[in-house]
Amino acid sequence: MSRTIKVEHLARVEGHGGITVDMMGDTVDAVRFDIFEGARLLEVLLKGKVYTDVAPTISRICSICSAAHTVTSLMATEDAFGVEVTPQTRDLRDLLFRGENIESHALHVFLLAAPDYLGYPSAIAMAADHVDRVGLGLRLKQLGNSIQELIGGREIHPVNCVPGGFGSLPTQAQLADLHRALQQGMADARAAVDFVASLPAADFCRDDIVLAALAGSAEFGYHEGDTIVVDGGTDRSAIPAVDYRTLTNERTMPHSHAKHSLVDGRPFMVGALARLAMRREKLLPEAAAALERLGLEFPARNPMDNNKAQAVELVHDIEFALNIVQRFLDDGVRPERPVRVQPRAGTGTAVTEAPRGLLVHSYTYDHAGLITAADVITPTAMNAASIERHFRMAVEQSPAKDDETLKRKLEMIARAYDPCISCSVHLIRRRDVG
Amino acid sequence: MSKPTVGIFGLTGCAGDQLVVLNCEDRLLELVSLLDIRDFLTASSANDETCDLDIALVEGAVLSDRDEAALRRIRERSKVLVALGTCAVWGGVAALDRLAGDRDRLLAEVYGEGGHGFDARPARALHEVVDVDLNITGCPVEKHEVVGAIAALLNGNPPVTLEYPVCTECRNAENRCVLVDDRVMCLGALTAAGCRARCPSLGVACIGCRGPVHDANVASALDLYREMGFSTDEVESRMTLFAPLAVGQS
Amino acid sequence: MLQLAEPTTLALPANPYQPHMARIVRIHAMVPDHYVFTLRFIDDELARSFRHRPGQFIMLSVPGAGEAPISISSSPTRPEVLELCVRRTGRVTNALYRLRTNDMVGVRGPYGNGYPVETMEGQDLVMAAGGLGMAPLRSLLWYALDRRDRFGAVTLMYGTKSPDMVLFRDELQSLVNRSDMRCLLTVDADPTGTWENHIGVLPMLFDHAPIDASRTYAAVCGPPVVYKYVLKRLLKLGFSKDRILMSLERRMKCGVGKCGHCSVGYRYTCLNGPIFTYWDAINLPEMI
Amino acid sequence: MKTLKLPKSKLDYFASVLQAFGELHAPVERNGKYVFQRLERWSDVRLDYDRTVIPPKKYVLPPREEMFRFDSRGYTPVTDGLDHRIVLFGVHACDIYGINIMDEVFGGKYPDPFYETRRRNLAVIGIDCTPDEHCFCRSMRADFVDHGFDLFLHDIGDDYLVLIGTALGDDMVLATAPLFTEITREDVAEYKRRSAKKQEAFMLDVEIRDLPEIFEMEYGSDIWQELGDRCLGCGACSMVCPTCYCYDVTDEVELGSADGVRTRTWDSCLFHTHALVAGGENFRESRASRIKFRFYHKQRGFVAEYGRPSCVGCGRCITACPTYIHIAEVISRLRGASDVAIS
Ligand SMILES: Cc1cc2nc3c(=O)[nH]c(=O)nc-3n(C[C@H](O)[C@H](O)[C@H](O)COP(=O)(O)OP(=O)(O)OC[C@H]3O[C@@H](n4cnc5c(N)ncnc54)[C@H](O)[C@@H]3O)c2cc1C
Ligand code: SF4
Ligand code: SF4
Ligand code: SF4
Repeated sequence: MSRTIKVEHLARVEGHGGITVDMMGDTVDAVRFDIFEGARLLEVLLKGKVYTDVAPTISRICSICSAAHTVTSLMATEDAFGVEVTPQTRDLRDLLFRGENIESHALHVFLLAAPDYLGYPSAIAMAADHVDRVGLGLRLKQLGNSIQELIGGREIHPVNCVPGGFGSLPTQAQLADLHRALQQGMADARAAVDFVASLPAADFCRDDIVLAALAGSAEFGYHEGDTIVVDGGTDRSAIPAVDYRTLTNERTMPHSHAKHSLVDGRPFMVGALARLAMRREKLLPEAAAALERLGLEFPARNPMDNNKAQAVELVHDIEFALNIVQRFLDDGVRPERPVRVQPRAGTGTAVTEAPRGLLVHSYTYDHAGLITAADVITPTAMNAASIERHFRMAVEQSPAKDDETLKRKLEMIARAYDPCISCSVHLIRRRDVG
Repeated sequence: MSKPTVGIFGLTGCAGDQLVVLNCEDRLLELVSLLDIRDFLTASSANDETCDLDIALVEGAVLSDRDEAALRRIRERSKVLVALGTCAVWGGVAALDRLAGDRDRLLAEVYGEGGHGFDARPARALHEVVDVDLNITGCPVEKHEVVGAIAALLNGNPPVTLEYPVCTECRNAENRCVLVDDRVMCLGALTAAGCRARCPSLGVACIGCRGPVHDANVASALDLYREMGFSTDEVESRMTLFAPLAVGQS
Repeated sequence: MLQLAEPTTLALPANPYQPHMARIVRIHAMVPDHYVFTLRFIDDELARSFRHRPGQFIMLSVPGAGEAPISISSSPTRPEVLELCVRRTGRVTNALYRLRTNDMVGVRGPYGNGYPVETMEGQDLVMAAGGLGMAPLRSLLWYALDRRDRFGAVTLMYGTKSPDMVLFRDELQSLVNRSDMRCLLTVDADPTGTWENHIGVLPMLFDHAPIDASRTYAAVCGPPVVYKYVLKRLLKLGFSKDRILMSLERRMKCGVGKCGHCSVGYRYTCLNGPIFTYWDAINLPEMI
Repeated sequence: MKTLKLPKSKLDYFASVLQAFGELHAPVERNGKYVFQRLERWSDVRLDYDRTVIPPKKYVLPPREEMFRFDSRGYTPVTDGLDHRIVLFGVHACDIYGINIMDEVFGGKYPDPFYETRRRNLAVIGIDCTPDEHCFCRSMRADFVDHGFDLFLHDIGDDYLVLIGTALGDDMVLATAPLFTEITREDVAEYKRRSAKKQEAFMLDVEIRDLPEIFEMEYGSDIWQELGDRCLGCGACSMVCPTCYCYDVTDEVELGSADGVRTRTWDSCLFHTHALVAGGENFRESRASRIKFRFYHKQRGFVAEYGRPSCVGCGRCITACPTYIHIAEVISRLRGASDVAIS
């Protein structure tokens, strides 16, 4: 007997998607992560834009990771023009990434994922019984946003980030305020770990998950690193970031405007869990303790653990941000202007870790600084195949369950990946313009 | 007064304007307590998809038949339809496709031949498809404008809209003029105010993310930009970023 | 060194922007979107002492919506309440229409020069109004009727598009048969067939009224087209431009000559108007 | 007017004592521009500034000011901060003239209590200046002021001649009496020498004699259309003008209540809504008519009302206009003069 399990509109995710699982008796026939997001074609529309306008345009791919898109885009452009930014700019960009990660993880853990675990349709409904927990999440989210506002000039689509550096720099008074906020945030982050630890276990499928993350920087950071490491549990391989193409092997799927990535024909997962798998030894002490407390297992076998991994990163990022801000308070902020950017013909690539995982921007410019080709690969695009794989495994694990139970599981798996569907659509294929 | 029923929707966009609502962290619980939010897919999995709505906040542009059908349904069930954000008000970055020509070719360029079957249409602003009662522009919208608009609507009044450009706010902030003093191509004079001159206050040129101000003197600005020596490429690139049609038409 | 005492609470000097709260005592749905609101100040003393001249206006506040200038339609000869004839058009007026009897609004004023009634007394009076132009003229009308002995011949000419648009219809209809004045009412067209007065455009009413321009003041108020044709008739009748009085509308945000919006040429509509002679109007650019 | 002498070397000390009379504000540099703002340390002051972006009007008519709080009982005036005492140090003559003009507008038959309270709490310390290529205050008879300041400082080399304009100014001097000495004949001679030299420094002159008549006659001039085509309608000129005072008033409610604040914010006659009334009628629909109105009101309308043009020749609108609309040039062109010095 054939049966179809269908989630029409996947709620509490960014963008428009659905889930379809076709079954024949107890065997899964086909699994689809449907994506209905309209095609904005930013990829081709970008063509001919002057380099200064590229980052602000491409950041509109997605709001939740707009800071990552912006900085990654700037880095790719700077790489193409051979521009070297100052260490201070790198630190500030790092701080911005932390702010975004804190905001994004707090949003996801508390407002989007937690209601699943506690049996509410939304954080709004959850607030009726758990107002302090929702409030905790909102405070952490606000902390992340206040970093983005200060460094990026806006919480979403940062305007202060320009090629070569920043329009304006934070003042000592602003940094001192931020430092205070971060110190308070540390307590909140600990509470967040307690909260996540208290959530009921979610275990819908077991898999030897293949993970991929950026490595190569001394610290547990997000935008500095030159190697992509792929971890298959037992085997590890390293790919130079510029050769990111060997990592992905895209297919356009008929049911979605997104494209799927595979490594050696196997789906892989990117994001917080992947980062921890690869770099957990670089965590700062509080975060390391949180990792311990949450009992994350490695090699990773449960994709739902991504939620826990996000909680660990929350702690780590606040700790790390405190250090950066403290350094600025001690040494002062140098009154730097953005370094001069002189366009030239060429290609540049940047690979970073957005909140949801690996993000690649690669551009080609002509001598006048007009963009001629662009290639953007987003984390959710990379995750799509893995999401479908885990849908299938979850259903196969308990095929006899009723539709509603299965649907709930599928939704929770999808949300554990914190998918950003707007992002997945804007997988940009390299186009060489003749 | 009973709470107004509200729906918050996203068509095709970056979800930034919905995120702005969620980013009103310190006021979010207050906000949701004043409204009877019935339909908000991005935040809730229990939605009433058919009930009448007093207020519908709609983000994003219309890029597919699916978007269009959704928007028409929203229009039918809502008293006040608010276009939220530059994509909804002006078409936003995606509307560049209206200037770029053959859509099938664009689709094929991105998705290969498989792209032809997609439900994909040229980007349209909401007002091109249905009647819109209120526009709140911005990419993304500004929190104070969203909260102010909801506060006004709760009292039955239309919110106050600013009918002057970013330059005005920029001067009031006593900024150094990016255009005149630094000779960087700033769109402040053509762009609708409301962001409190966010970018020029940071020393960065306004790139027009809020779309054009009513009565924008594009012809004079073009002359000026040319006189100042900006290249045609640069002028065209920047002026078509967020509201390409508005520029295309003037 | 001078030590200024640090004041604890700050008492402002007289505040011309201060709205005084008034209660809506009656709402008369006269014509769709043209209601008459009768207001009485909460403060009895103020209600009794408030005086205005015909042609003056107040600034009406609906809290939350804002302020708008509105002519006082009632005559100072009938004090204690203010009657406002308000057309529903925007923020403030829409909000006003949502209010009910007993709700409160803010009022400050009266502002503007008003009609120079002292000068006009002893002379004949012609009032020509189109549409909402009746609102300020009604005050002058009743001023003259209540002090009938102070004026010579009194003529009212009032025109609207159709019978259902006639403001103060019952009241004006009752004047038609009055022997001590001439009340001429017209509509552009009467699709209902119930109109028992004139049919035709406003200037046509001049054919029905003998007017001696040398001893008459003409007060005109209405939309631009009314001015255009009525002024022509008046000049043809030999009116001096000084004897033609017009009431002008401008955007106003303060009513007291500060906010700059009502500036016409070198005059402020709120201080030097809203009543201007035709001669003023000719000399002030952009006046009409 | 009582005039004393203050050694320049003692200026910082004098300024520190002035803080007893109110919060000290002065021109400081910000991103290469000058702004009046609270002085955090004396070394920030830039007494050699050319012009601030926004004139002192922001102290008496802030860009956004809450006038009333309203609730179900009515409107209550907002008085917070109105009596905050400020000593504004280093104001040029044209700007003091600008304040004097604002005083007239906000006084009159209906004195504005918000303005007047702020004004009463604003002490003004003037300082002389050297004109640059955009200054034409002399043409507008605003290069000297005889009132509107508490003290006025004239640079005579190693000292300042200090004109004492008000009783408050006198108290300020008395507070540090030992710093001040009587002026000598030589001081006066030096003042005259410098004053004459300043006259030579003017690079921009316009003739304003019979300007109202010329404005009337040139009402239909083609120049207005040309300017209207160029004007971006950004209102920059109005914002920066010491005597542009148009404002808009709006009621804003607070979230979740019917209570709120009535605020006024700066407005500009260049905005298309400035003369828009119900029914969509706009008395100044075209940009040409709006920019004409701005000049007309300053140079002609104001004369009829207050006996002088309201422009003080500070040159701010010249430097602020992105399309380089130049008020002095416009005046000269209307006059038909070709000999105007414009850089
Ligand atoms: C001296 C004087 C006396 C007056 N006397 C009277 C009187 O007796 N009775 C009377 O009814 N009026 C009178 N008026 C006119 C009245 O003041 C205006 O109609 C006033 O604008 C009404 O205020 P409002 O806030 O309701 O309208 P506003 O909101 O200010 O609307 C003004 C204009 O904007 C338009 N508008 C409003 N909202 C919108 C929107 N969302 N989108 C697009 N356009 C919009 C309206 O159509 C209208 O054209 C008088 C005016 C003056 C100067
Ligand atoms: S910086 Fe831009 S917005 Fe600001 S005044 Fe100059 S042109 Fe206008
Ligand atoms: S200054 Fe311009 S680009 Fe920046 S936020 Fe405002 S409208 Fe957008
Ligand atoms: S009009 Fe221009 S020059 Fe005259 S006072 Fe105003 S800003 Fe200064």
